[in-house]
Amino acid sequence: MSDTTAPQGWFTSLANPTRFLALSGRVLPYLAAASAVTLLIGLYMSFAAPEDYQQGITVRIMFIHVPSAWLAMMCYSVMAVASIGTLVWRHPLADVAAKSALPIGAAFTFLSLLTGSLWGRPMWGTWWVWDARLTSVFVLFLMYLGLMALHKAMDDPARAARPAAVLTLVGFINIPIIKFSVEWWNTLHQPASVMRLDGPTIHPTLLYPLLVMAIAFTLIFFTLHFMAMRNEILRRRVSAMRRQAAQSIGSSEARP
Amino acid sequence: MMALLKRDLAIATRSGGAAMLGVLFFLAVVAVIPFGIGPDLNLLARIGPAILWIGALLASLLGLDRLFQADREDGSLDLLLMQDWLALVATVFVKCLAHWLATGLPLVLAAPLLGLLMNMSALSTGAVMLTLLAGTPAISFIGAVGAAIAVALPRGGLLVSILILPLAIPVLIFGVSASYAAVTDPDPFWPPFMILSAIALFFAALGPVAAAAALKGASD
Amino acid sequence: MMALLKRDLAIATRSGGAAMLGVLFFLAVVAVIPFGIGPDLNLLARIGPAILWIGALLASLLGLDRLFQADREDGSLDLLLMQDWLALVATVFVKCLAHWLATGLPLVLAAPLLGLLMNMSALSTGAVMLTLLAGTPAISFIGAVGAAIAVALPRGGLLVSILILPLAIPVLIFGVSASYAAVTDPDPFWPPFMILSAIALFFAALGPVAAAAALKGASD
Amino acid sequence: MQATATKLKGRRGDSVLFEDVSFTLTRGEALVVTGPNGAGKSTLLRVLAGLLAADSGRFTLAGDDGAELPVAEFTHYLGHRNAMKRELRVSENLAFWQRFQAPESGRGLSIDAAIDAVELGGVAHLPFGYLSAGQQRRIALARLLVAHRPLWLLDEPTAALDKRSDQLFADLVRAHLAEGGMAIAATHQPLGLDAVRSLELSGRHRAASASAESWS
Amino acid sequence: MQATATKLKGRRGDSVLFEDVSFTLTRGEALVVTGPNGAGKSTLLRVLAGLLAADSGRFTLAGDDGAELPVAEFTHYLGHRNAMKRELRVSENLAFWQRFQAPESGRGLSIDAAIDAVELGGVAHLPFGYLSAGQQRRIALARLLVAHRPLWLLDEPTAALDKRSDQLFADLVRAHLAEGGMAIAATHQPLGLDAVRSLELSGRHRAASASAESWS
Ligand code: HEM
Ligand SMILES: Nc1ncnc2c1ncn2[C@@H]1O[C@H](COP(=O)(O)OP(=O)(O)OP(=O)(O)O)[C@@H](O)[C@H]1O
Ligand SMILES: Nc1ncnc2c1ncn2[C@@H]1O[C@H](COP(=O)(O)OP(=O)(O)OP(=O)(O)O)[C@@H](O)[C@H]1O
Ligand SMILES: [Mg+2]
Ligand SMILES: [Mg+2]
Repeated sequence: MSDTTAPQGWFTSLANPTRFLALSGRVLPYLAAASAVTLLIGLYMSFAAPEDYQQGITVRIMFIHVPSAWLAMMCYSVMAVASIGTLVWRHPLADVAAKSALPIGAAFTFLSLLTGSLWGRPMWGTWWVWDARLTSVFVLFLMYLGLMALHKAMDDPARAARPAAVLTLVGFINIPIIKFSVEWWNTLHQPASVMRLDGPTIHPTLLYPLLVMAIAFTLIFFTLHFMAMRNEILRRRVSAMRRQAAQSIGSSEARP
Repeated sequence: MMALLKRDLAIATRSGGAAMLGVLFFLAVVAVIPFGIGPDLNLLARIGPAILWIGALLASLLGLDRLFQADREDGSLDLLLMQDWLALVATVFVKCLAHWLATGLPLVLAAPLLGLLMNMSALSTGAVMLTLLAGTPAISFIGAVGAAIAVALPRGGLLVSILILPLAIPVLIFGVSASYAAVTDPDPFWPPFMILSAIALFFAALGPVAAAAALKGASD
Repeated sequence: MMALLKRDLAIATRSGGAAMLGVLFFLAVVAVIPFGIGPDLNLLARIGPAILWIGALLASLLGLDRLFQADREDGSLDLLLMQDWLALVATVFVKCLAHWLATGLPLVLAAPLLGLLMNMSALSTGAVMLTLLAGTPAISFIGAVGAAIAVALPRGGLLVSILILPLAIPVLIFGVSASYAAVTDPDPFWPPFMILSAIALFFAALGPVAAAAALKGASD
Repeated sequence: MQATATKLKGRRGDSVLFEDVSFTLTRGEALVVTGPNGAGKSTLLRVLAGLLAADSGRFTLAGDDGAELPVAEFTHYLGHRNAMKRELRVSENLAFWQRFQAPESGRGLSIDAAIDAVELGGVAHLPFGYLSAGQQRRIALARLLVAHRPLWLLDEPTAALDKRSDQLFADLVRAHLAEGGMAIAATHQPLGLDAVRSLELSGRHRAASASAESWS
Repeated sequence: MQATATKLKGRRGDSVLFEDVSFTLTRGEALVVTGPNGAGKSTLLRVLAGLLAADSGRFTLAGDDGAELPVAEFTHYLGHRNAMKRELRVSENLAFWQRFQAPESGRGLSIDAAIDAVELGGVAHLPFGYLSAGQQRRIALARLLVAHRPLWLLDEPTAALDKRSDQLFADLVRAHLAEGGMAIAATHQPLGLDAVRSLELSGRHRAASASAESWS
């Protein structure tokens, strides 16, 4: 039995759903335009890039594969941060953020699995191997789906929020495993060549399109995430209003 | 009866999508296997059909106990029992069908993806799909008998599985051996598959009758 | 707390043997593998420990979802929740313990029989038993977290398994590798076994706390 | 239409709860079963509904032309539990029972009319599990209205109802009787019905003694 | 000993069921919570028991010396469900709760005495699931007697009880109050207690409006 009023402050007012709706409504068009433009530039650069002397044309898969793999991990990190928000500040918007990131993250993970698999066929001669990197990404995919199932199973979003946040945080341990699996274990998969402490080891003609694509994917992620959050907020409002209306009808008619 | 089918499917999809859960569970089981066996692709391909079948059996078992118990707990079962005998058998049949549509069929459809992960050949995957298609309904129908017997027991869940596992094991064995027969050369695929289908048909006919009788008897 | 342990064990033994079911399922899993592998005794002996571990993991999943749900349905859970935090954690711990005694321990005891079926050496069987003895409690403790999260869901069974399977992977990995290390010569048995025990202890400490938190949150 | 019970005898385990229960009910009549806790009221209703086998005796339903009708298909049974799915909407629950319990006969209210009749207009689209105990019981009563069946068997129908809803319930039963229906209710509380017949179960149980009786 | 509620506010989903609920109860006093179906009586009791978090406000228990006591450990909660295992015997069920809820304090009746107090002597060795609805409820009441706790929270305690047992229940509560206990009961039926305070929930709900309130 404790006082559970949310702390009032600039953070709270910033994360106020109404204000978020207004703010994101203004930002969204620009964000969407920026993602479209960057994506077009990135695609152009990807196709203009020279073919790899070893891998031939299949190297172009990289421009999709690597950014989506990065985004899959980033999206989970965003969710983990939001989960801390849910558990510590109990702010409803944090839960909205975590929940609406789920399908997007699952989609990026799927894309990275799919492109990796398509790439693996010519490079390794098989669609799938159970090495550490591939398996840990697969487990990430399962965790996205499991969390989605959890949300779907609870009819009341308020009740799903905290268990889902706990689970998201427990599962975060998988992210460093994905990142460092190539170094900790002997795997078929490429070791990191871009995000390294000693600078990228990849040729600039491939590096620049990759970076532009990564920026484009990030922008796309934020565009989609904002849109999904707006939908989720509106969805919760609609259901709240419907239930409200129903209850007032039910009780007022029954008791004049 | 269509109303019942619709209701049961609605409940299955509404409350956390039984279908999606089954497939996810299946994926999770398959993902766990290489951690135990090791990432040896040849070995995985060899035990693949068995793993897929075990996963499907387990996925069908989990939650089977609720087939009638959920209806009993909220009192619906009493109303379902207030029908004449034929209608009751039809009701049980429809409930089994809904259970299979919600949990068995998605497993069959997910099998190719899992076959890929287990490095199984296209032929082998196809054989597993075919045997699952014939075999999973049998599990639902046998399951109904167990679920009906255990409906009055508070912790029926486990008991259901105990009752039906021995009955389900022949299904498992013929399913697995038909899957292997399809890929290993000397063994013919059709004999075990025909036996599997015969078992499935037998249970489809017997299961609902036995389950209806058990339900009538268990009413208290 | 002893009262709770006694009650849960009484319920488990009174109403249709949770223990027996786990063992039966375990048997079924182990029995179908030879169909996949073929009668190659050496291979069977080689993958035996892995199969035993996978079977034990899957068998522990059966019935795990009812760990708290039965108490919720009859209202007992409300009274269990009306305790201070430490007592609640202890309560969850005791419930896990009862669950393990009723389902995990019988699996450990059944392992030698299955080892025989898999043509495993005495040493190898002993190693599997020892690792199962250390590892299965960990599964019960992680399982409690999943069961607590899914306590409000009518069809929690599959969801619980999906949520906890990925978390159980480390237990599986170290359990299997310790079992192998015991028989293959250069690898020492103790380091992976110590890690396994450490994981079990870690989950024994963390699981009840996380499950208690989830139960508190799910109360409505 | 006429419902006749002849020398019904009901047993639970080894004790005989009631013996020689006989009554006749015709259109427009109601019977209230009373008795202390454990007297066997619920058991009697379940025997009447055909959910439990009577130890001996018969309960039959005869049409207006004297032909015997299958009891189960002309009877609504409302037990302690509401027979509604928590995860489905109120309207879906009622629609299911309407289709299931009255496949063709056009009689019976529409879903919305039935919900209005129990004064819960507006809850139709809520999941059943969201309702409070009394609201749930009222929706369970609405089920009796969506599919018309002449005989109602009601086990503690007003449990969890507030005073106003008790009144509402009495009105519903009265309307059902006025239309030529029949009702048998087990209850501890006065139902607010006038001119009903009553049957009191004593609550004194006899051990089933004759050896043949003991474990059949 | 004193129980104090200050400005309790309770919410379900998006509607505020009650606000500003304040009361003080001292030894020997009882409070009856009334209101139409769905008013929020059960919700209030669950908030008081600590099973649901209040939206705001506090409920505290103070000992005779003024020190604050943990509510959960000095309170019996009796909900809609009986918290008994169907597969265990009545005596086993009660013995479990006795050991669990009152580990050392010697106060509280023995199992047999409690079963006699609810006038069900003889059922001790039956599995709980064999009892009738009213008998089950009476055994659930017996639980309050085997372990002594000063504050009783009762949600529709007399549901399914016959008239004689209603009387019995009133006597039990009166004895509890006379011994210096306190009781808060939500009910639709008069409990047969005299001189109790009462709290009426209106059943008119307000939408949780402020945006931050809306989905936490
Ligand atoms: C389904 C299979 C695959 C999965 C799940 C997967 C996953 C990943 C992940 C998660 C990353 C990001 C790593 C990081 O940021 O450190 C990544 C990067 C990368 N992957 Fe894959 N991959 C797969 C297959 C492949 C294949 C077949 C190739 C090519 C032979 C490949 C080449 C690369 C390259 C070049 C990078 C960039 C590494 C860097 O520069 O940091 N991947 N992959
Ligand atoms: N688990 C729940 N989730 C969401 N809403 C709920 C839940 N339980 C109850 N409600 C809603 O809260 C309101 C109050 O319910 P509550 O059970 O507290 O009423 P009550 O006063 O006890 O009514 P009754 O007399 O019918 O038992 C109802 O409108 C109900 O729809
Ligand atoms: N499932 C059962 N198995 C065995 N005995 C039972 C069962 N259900 C009830 N009984 C016994 O039958 C007797 C009558 O029970 P019944 O439920 O018919 O009483 P009731 O008149 O409805 O009482 P109440 O007013 O408490 O609801 C009780 O003594 C009870 O112990
Ligand atoms: Mg009764
Ligand atoms: Mg209530």
